[in-house]
Amino acid sequence: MNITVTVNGKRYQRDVEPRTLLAYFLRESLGLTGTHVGCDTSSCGCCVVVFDGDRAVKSCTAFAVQADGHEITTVEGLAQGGKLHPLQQAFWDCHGLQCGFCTPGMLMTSYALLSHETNPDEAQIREALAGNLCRCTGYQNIVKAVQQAAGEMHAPASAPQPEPVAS
Amino acid sequence: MSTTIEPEAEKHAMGVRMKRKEDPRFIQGRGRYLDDIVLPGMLYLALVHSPYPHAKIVKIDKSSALAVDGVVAVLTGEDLAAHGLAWIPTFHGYDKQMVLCVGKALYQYQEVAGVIATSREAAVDGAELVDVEYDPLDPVVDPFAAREDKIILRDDRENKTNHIYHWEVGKRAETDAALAASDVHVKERIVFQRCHPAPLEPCGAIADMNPATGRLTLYMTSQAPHAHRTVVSLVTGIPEDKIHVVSPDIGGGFGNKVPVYAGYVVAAAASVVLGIPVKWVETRTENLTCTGFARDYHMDVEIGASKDGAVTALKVTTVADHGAFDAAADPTKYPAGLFGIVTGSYDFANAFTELDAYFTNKAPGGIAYRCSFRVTEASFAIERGMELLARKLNMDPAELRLKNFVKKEQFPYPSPLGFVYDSGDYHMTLRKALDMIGYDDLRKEQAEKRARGELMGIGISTFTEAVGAGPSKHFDIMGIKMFDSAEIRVHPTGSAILRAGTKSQGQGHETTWAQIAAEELGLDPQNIMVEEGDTDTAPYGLGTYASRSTPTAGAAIAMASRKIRERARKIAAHLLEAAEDDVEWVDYKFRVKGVPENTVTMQEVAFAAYTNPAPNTEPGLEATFYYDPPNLTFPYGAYIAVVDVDRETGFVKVRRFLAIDDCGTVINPMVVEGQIHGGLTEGFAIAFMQEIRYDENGNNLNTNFTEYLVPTSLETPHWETSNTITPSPHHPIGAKGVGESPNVGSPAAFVNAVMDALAPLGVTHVDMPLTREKIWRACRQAATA
Amino acid sequence: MFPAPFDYHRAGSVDEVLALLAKYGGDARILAGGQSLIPAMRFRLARPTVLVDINGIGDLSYVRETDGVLAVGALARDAELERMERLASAYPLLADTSAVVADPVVRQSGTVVGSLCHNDPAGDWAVTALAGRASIVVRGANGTRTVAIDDFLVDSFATTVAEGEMAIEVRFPTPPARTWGSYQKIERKVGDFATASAAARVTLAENGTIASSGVAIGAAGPTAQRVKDAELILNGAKPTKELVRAAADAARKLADPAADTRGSVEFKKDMAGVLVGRALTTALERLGVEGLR
Amino acid sequence: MNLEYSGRERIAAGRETVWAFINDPAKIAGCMPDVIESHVVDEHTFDAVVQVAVGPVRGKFKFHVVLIPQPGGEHMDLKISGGGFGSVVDLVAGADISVQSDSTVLDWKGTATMRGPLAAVGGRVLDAQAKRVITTTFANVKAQLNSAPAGAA
Repeated sequence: MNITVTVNGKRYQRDVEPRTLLAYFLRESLGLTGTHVGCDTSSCGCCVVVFDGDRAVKSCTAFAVQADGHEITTVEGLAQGGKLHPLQQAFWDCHGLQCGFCTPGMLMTSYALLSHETNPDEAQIREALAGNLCRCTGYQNIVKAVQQAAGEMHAPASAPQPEPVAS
Repeated sequence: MSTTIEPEAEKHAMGVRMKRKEDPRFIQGRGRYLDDIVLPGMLYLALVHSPYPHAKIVKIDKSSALAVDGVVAVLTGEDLAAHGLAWIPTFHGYDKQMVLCVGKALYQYQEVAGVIATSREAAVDGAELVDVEYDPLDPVVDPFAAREDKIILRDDRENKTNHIYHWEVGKRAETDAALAASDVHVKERIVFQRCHPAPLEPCGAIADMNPATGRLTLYMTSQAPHAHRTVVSLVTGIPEDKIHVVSPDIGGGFGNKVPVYAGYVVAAAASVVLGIPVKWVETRTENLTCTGFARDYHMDVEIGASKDGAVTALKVTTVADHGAFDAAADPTKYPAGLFGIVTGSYDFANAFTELDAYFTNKAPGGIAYRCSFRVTEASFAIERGMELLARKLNMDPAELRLKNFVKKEQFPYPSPLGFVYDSGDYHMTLRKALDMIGYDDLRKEQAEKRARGELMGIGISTFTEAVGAGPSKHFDIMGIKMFDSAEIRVHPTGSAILRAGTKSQGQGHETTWAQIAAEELGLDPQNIMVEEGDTDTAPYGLGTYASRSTPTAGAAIAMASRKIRERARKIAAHLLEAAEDDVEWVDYKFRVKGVPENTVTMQEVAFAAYTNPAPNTEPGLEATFYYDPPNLTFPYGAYIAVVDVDRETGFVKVRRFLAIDDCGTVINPMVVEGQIHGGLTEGFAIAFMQEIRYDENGNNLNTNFTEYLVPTSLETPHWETSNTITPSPHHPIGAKGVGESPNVGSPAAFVNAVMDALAPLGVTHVDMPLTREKIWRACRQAATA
Repeated sequence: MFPAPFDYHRAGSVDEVLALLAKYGGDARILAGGQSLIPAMRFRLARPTVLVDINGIGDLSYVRETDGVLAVGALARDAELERMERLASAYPLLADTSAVVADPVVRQSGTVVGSLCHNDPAGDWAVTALAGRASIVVRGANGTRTVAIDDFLVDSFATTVAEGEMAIEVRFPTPPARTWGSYQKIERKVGDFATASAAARVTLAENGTIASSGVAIGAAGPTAQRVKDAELILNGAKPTKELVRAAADAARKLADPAADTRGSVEFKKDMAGVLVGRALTTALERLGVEGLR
Repeated sequence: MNLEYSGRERIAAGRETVWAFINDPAKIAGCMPDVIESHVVDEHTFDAVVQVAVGPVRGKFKFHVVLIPQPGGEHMDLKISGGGFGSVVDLVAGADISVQSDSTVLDWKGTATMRGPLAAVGGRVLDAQAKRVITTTFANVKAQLNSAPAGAA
């Protein structure tokens, strides 16, 4: 079946078998291997990508054909213009990753969360991330990172600076 | 409240909270894990598994599978036998294991056949159609039933028994006598359940036999690439120079990626036969059902003590369930690993432990899951035992521990079971923990709550580990000594490449190894590239598991750096126009004694090493060091858990958890904290939810993440951490290793806390995992008793 | 773990779905959120030869409140309900439920109607639908029918939706004044099916007695079930600790769970009671009733 | 995973008739629900392919059924082994026949043992299905005997 998908702003036209899972389509047809597969039961969330800017989807539990006509964001699409996304920066700053395998999914779930919640507290973040498993970090630094990123992203971008005092 | 670990003195690169150098690629989705590697023309392998735990293989019909579009080949145990690959040796060399079933299936999900096809989907389509006729046999699921030898599982072995080995250490007669003479005596059967490391990245391999060069490249999720190269060579007869093992980025290991699995071997055999690369990536079900499990120790723990609480004797008798093959990952001379650490942090005059291991119709393994070879089981046994003793004595568990700790001045402390503990100040560390958590106030609160009928518990675990295997006089794996190595090359402009025989799986070696070298060499850690996992380039080492990397490779890095420094001193002397003996290394620079302003930096020396070497000296600046540790290291800690128990539903709320760790010198406090958070979370999971259970028919009941429960951010408690620093006296930088301490020490703290909460009901012991139902049942039985 | 091959059709309207279902019969399955179906297909437990994807039918993706009914379309996802502020104040039972179905990422795909049609005995929405007296709108070749939830749930994984039909909406009556509800679930961890679950809804009369109630339990039989005896005990009575206990005991008695890795029959039966008690207590306390603990 | 089922059918036919019926593999095969094809192997044995359809789970199970009549004509054992979805199901059932007033009573109970992925991931699905297969089979035995003209069997 022929599908047209926009991934990280780029349009792709591909012929896929209906049974091709979205995760493998992204990884193998498009070469975007940042999206990982860690289980067979929609449990681990390593494969989370974002549909249409705000919906986190486990791409191992969706078929590639379902992405036809949609805009998908994967971890590779977070950094813009050579600059890390605030979430990426925060995960790095806060030691929010160890082996890195769950990280893309964590980032994308957080990305979808922050599209709905501008200033989530610790409890909200812990709740929102509960569909993503991590075996390394114990989540604490991930939660910290999401909080930092939220602050960064939603800080008033052009807050009035104090006037320079004439000397 | 969380206290951060701060370096004790200003250092150049050691003890610094340096952000990780490996992270930029991971946060941008540019890591390179096994399944990310695609080779041209690559085929895919899918495995066929036995639904029976014990059955004769009557017939395997490949024809339907071979008829599937895209299926290239189907391999069975008999096909492998033709290549001498039907069986491979297990980790420590005592036993062998089937690659694919030969004659019999010995556990449910055992690999029966492999289907190789042009796509993943076609391989699975084919696997579904391999028609295997089984003749079911009665399974033996319980190790105590296996002991009866009514059904012999392994008819391939000379001895027709399910008993694998007996192991013991210590003084039996003296211990029995001391136990008999003790005023107070506790005894309990404590089971450390079968669990599984379940790293998020499954295991996998790509075998690429190049028929033109005769060279086999094996990309593997390997925690020990060199050891695997040697094993592959020994098993296949392919010369070791013709084998290239590459372990790419690894998505967590925790011991799971130490053994050699069927998929690796079948992929390799297929590639050798076909001359085409073959990829195998296991499913989560395969990971949980076929690859190395951990624990499954059934321990009878006995402690004797005087009336005032001074311990006199410890005896632990264990039955170990090893599954269908003795594939336990232990050093060859230590079939029960370092279980001898079971006397823990306490000064026992008499101790004895013995263990008998049995085959059952379960998956093989017994790997060191975030654990230094059975140290977790031992720590759990002693820490639960001490809690039971405190209860029996009606003594505060903290007080009992303080009374019996090995004292600071006793180090180096020879333990009754044969270790020499390197360093520690157990009193200081526990006191810090009690202080930080506000122990006295918590006990007051508990008393008030108990008066109201509420169940609150405080649990302590003050464990000691033995890690860093190990000294070559004791530790080897199939004869290969357990040293580790480092090679450092300083480039002309003062940057460097550092290679080690270890292999990070998330521990952050690219950062911490650079920090050690940078500290020793005065270089910028950002410009020391660390490379591991490629057997063509890295020096030989035994890999990363059992908290051995820092004690062995970490030491090798320091020693290789010092070798470079010694060479550099000659060049510095040349540059400073001074005698070599007059040149000293101070503040990360060379200077002439008595002339502190006359200095050269390591960068300047490096440049000179290539552009202006001293006369009659070898150009270049590099060194290799193979470090054979003189002893193990003995990290320790004091953990305190505070829980509230809902007696109606059995729900346990971990209200607080404080971990004070002492891993000696800290390389990167941020990384250490991260390791502790992660290890505590795994300990929490084991204490409350994780188990690989088999039913009475030998069915594995926990075959994927809907049943093998990994806690999420919502269940996981908030961790409080801090540390004390007691450097290892024998390690070049005083570091001890830390990755496993929290997983070793925490289960007992959780269980002790829950048992403390249930104390008013008279409950003394419940085996892990402490599920709601078990707690509910304990509360209910107490209520009706 | 890869599904067996199948043909894929994207429907643009309900009529198109019905036409496709008529054409392919029992070999076709509707793909909505896919959060139960796709994992089953990956394990090849499910192997439909045709999937009819309804995700393109934009006008099924609604949650709207009109004429005393909250209507939830077949494509409304759990997370959309979870995020609706109106739910928390007016439909607390639904708000509770929407926050504990599966896990937060699965909820961004999973649909309420899909969950009801799947009718897993340990699913959440059927319990809430029973306590909330929901009904389901089903369309087929012969037109549209509205089925009360009690009649909708037939057996494990079976509903009255016949071959060739499609459930297009679930309707929850708007709770009257002085009504509160609560959904209680015991799960081993987030993402797990319920070990036990209970939903309760109570409306107080002016005089403080219980005017009406809805009580249901899940994971305690082939399908979720209403605890009618509990409702009988509650209706018309003055809410007391003893009354709540009696209602909880009715749930214990009715519960007929299967033992599995989540727990034994004995444990699950008791939890059915505990959770009914807690759900009632939560709802009643919210309505100002005291002395229940 | 072991699943246990039991039931009782009261049949308006004589003991001999019931006994003869349940000794006939072709007749028992005809009572199993959703049989796609069946094949009588010998006087006590038949193979059947059953269509399984519970919720999203659809597939075929192959069953090998052995009838083991016990001397005395009062007890029948059934051994059913089968598989599908890469999994194995063994079902051991027993039926006692007794006469109570003017009907014959069939008391049956069975234990199903599941092995393989289905036992692990399809527990809830399978339980319902196994129960349905076995209860429907015995219910059909009753239905067929009740609808048969007296003495015809």
